[in-house]
Amino acid sequence: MSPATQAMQKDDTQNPAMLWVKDGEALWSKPAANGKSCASCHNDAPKSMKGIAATYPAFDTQSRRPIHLSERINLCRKNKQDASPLPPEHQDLLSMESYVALQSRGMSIAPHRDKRMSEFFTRGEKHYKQRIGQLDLSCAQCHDDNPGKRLAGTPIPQAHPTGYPIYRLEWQGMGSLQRRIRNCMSGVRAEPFAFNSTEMAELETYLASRAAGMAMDAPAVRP
Amino acid sequence: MARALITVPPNAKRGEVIEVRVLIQHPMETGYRPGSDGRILPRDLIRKFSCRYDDGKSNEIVFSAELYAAIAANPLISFHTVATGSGTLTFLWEGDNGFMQSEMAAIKVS
Amino acid sequence: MLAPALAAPLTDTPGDPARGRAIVANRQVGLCLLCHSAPIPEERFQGDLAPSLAGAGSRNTADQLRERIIDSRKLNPQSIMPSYHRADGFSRVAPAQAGKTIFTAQQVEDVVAYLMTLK
Amino acid sequence: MNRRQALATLAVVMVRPAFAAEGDLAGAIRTWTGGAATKEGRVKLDIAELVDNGNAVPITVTVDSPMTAANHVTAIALFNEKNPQRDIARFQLGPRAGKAQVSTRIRLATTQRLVAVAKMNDGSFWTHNVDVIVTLAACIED
Repeated sequence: MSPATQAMQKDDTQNPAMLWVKDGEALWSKPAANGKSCASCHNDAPKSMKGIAATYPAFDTQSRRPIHLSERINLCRKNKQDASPLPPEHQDLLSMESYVALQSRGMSIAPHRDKRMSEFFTRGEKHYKQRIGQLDLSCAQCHDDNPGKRLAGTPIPQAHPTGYPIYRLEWQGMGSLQRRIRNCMSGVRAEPFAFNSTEMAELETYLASRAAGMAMDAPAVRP
Repeated sequence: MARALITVPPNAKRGEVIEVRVLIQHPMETGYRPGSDGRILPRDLIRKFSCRYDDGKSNEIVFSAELYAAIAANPLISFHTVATGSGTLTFLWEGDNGFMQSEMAAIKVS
Repeated sequence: MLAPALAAPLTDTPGDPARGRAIVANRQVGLCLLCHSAPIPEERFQGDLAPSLAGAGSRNTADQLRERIIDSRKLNPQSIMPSYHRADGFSRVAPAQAGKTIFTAQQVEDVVAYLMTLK
Repeated sequence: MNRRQALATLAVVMVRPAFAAEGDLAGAIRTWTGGAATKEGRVKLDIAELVDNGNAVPITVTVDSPMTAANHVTAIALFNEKNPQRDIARFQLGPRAGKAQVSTRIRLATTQRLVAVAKMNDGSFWTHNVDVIVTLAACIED
């Protein structure tokens, strides 16, 4: 990442992701039709949401699989606010997620080492190492075997999801880890995993464990 | 309304040069870019920005800008002004499709 | 498409080095420069994941290059190089590319012809 | 590649004119200065020489000026060589600015030259040129 991009992320007065954080902050206490807001149950986000994003994806007892933070927000909307779920990459969803993720900034990524998670982790690792698409490449071949080398002009990162949701300069806006993964998958000419699919949750579970202990820098800016 | 982030030092000494930073949510659609269907997306730009400083004695525009398609999405502008007196800074963005937004920030000058 | 001997030319039309160069340089068609560098000075950003293509024609015969382009995994199963003229044995290929090879037979020949000029 | 494929490739390349240049750089600057002569100096355009993504490139222009009522910058204009349009932004300032320094973030379609031009209250124009290399994105969003 260039010094300019790093500087953009480090200074909140310049970080464009903070526009979404501000929106998320406003949505936090905005009541739904049934009168309930996030704040009705969770009170003050800087206290109640501290460290929460660093533990996702987390096991959901109802669906019996790990779910992403945005899926958790949607579950709250459905179960507590009688509101319809927001579609993947909806700006309000990204805003809420950014606001919650900000409360874990600087904290270590700490996925639950739950026994129920292990099979998903194992399958996620398999996805990561599986060669896919017409270009027949796996995540691992670039991100484990060749990080730091240049794919055309672009250095290959180590694929640690420390900053999601991110403001990606390429997107000129915010997006989720799922969107980013789908980009790579279409890049190798593979059919991407669907948003919120079990496969996606598995891959994200593996990536989170792989990044365990690294500091969260969400909401990050990436090229 | 678009979200805006305004950074102005809340306190300043009289005569001090302060930095003002404004960031606003806007796609700044260039009018040159094809959408997913291959057709060119219509232009949607913020065209003008101004900062008016009411310091109790005068109320005038201390900085203004004309923006074009080359300004990045969610535009950031940073500029300077002399803290002449306590009062308010009023920011105005205007653009295509009737876009108009105003924000204010207070400043205390001693 | 099964060629009886992989090393033999895939088409009757001899490869054209100029067209081959254009394919190598094109980041959507050949994709070569994403990983390799090549003596194509007008293309500024070239990858460094794989060896330079400079001198490829003196290190290899045309048949060896052809074999590698068609299916480099035959030579090295761990290779990150895509198989440019193999249509099956992949997983999760996007519907738009399903059952298709990256290069046509003639494109393989054109690229081989270009690489053979890199002495 | 047969002729039809060659034409198809050509067609892809021909889509580019959506991003083709309008007018020349020197002409755009002349239009803004009203034909007045420009001199190099007093302006400093700060931008990374190698940019990893052209969608939001931080840029700062600083003009060496006391910014007094008698001697100040009245306007700064930024131009580019190869975006679809030559203008980037124009800023109006005066002695109330205290300091002639403006920052923003810009788009750069490709590797090219940028020019900052400052207009002083005495009617003189000062310029600074910078060449910027923009890295091509390896994987472009579908």
